Amino acid sequence: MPIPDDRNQQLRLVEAILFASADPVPEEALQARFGEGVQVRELLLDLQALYEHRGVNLSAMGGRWAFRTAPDLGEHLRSETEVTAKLSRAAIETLAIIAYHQPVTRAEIESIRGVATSKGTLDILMEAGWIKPGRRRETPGRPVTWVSTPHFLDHFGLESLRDLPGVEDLRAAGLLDSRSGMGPLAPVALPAEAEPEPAEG
Amino acid sequence: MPIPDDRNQQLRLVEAILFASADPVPEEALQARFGEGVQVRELLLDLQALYEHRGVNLSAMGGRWAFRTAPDLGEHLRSETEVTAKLSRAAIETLAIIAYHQPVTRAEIESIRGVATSKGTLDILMEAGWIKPGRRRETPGRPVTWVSTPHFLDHFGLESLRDLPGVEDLRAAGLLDSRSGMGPLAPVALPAEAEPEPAEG
Amino acid sequence: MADPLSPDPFDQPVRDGTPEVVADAPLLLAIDGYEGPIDLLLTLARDQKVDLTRVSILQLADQYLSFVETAKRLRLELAADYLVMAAWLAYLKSRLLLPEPETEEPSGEELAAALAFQLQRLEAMQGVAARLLARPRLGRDVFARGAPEDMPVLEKRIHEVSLYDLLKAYGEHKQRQMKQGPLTIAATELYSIEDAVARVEAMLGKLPSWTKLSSFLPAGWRSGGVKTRSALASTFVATLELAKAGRLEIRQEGAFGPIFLRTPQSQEGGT
Repeated sequence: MPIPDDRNQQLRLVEAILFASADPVPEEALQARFGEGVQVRELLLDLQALYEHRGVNLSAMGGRWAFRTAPDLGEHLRSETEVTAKLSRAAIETLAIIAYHQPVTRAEIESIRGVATSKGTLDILMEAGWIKPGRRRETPGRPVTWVSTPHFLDHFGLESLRDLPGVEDLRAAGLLDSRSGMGPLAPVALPAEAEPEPAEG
Repeated sequence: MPIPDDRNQQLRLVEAILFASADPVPEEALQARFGEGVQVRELLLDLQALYEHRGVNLSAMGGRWAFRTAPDLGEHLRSETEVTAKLSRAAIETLAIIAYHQPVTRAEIESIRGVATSKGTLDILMEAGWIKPGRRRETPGRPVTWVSTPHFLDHFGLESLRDLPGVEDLRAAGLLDSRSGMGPLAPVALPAEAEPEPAEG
Repeated sequence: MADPLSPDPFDQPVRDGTPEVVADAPLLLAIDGYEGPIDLLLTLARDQKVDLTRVSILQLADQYLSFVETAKRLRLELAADYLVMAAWLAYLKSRLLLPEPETEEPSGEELAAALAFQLQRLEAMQGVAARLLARPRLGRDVFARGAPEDMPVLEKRIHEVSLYDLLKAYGEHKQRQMKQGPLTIAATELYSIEDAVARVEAMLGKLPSWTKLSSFLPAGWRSGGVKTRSALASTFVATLELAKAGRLEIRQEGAFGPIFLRTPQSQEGGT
């Protein structure tokens, strides 16, 4: 794609490149991109002046350029910072089982999953606000059951628990592979899969 | 941190918040942040006007706001190495049917396309984050319906579902009515599922 | 239901030898290119080069039937769906050409209108799908901030889990569960004779001419292997059952030759 001749277009392009780039962009990389006929430094300085008093500034750090939110706004921006973390597979599966089988006790979750549930898993899900303790089961030991919360529905954009797709829907949607013709015979001979329990995140 | 009274400062803060976020920010979240005394919508519209002819634009998608590079610069920004996964024809058509007819059941999608939905259609669209299960249809069998997501609007740069290309013409022509084509005589070998219901959203 | 409109090629003396060489690869490919009979019909309708609201359904039926005839002559395997559609179009054609009987059923015109609507709707969806895809797309034409400053300022999002992740986790769990346990007797994925009887029965009366047994296999069971063999075996047993009951005629030209079926021509009263 040839670089536009029009200076305003060049300015727009620099702006877009800097915005979309994941890392600060070295000036010489921009210069190489635009070719010798273009004064990249001047474009950058113009852009910097344009953004000087704005909520976003263009800053140069060791010959690399990037947009950053204005430093004086930092205190307004950082108020509710949370670190996003990936949920472990065990936690996602546990959450799914609570969603589909609730109210369900921890022992039932373990029996469904076939592995022990570490204490941390339920804690993490509770901390995220997705599950909460429900009624106690009226059986010996009166174990606590777990249910999903309204926030769970909210987070996953569901109107109600009844909208969770059933097993047949999952299969039809391709989220559950159906077995091959001779499938039922083969896996029986295999040793039961050892369930890897990833470390809780 | 209290929100600044000065309008220019408010504008800068909105700008910084939207700039910092990769995902579109819901307008009501901004409103909640700024409090009732601030006309967030007006700040957003001012900002949008400010960026209208720039290399970066402010767009609204389904009530969520985000800065995005200007569409006309796309060809300059696209990196040569990037490979966009090609969608199958079935997936593209299914996506369009869900977008235009939502909420729509799988049986209805099949009746429109005249073929069964193969695996790797709905799950791929869901993995891309474009569709999700909606309310179940209150008809026999309570089939799951499918609807588009906010990310669908974001991905295709649509402000709302009303902005789907040609949607008004199709509606006026009656082509979004949910009547089944050849009805009971439909020769297509589909599993007899619940009859389509009026699906006006 | 016999098709009064065209001579049944299988009623004529059996041709010996191999009449045509199956070498028409382009047509074979062309069949693969259609997403079902409706899609094929739509492609044929576009050939009429008129506004779809004014397309001639009668002409379309003829085009489709001749397409299917050609495919048959070339001995191409056509999915049952295509044959059922052919039968239905032949029926529609007769309804359109003959005086309407006084019945409660929808008239030929109404059936034709319903088909025209279905074609227009599919055409519209294919059109908007293309327009949708031609829009500037995020990550290809339009880009988000490349270096978001890690500040989920407004939403406290602690964990990045999508609904897809959740449902996939449950799907995988169910899958593992189904594979486990020596006492879990999973349903076999073999085609049952009951299913085959139901399927062949449903298609009876819609097949005016001799049709290959293999054409009756349901979609999804035709890709070879155990599944296809089981479907073939069950369908064969089903046809024997139906033939015994006089509801079907079977014909085979020689040992290991293809088996053809049709509705008995002497049958009284339509089905």
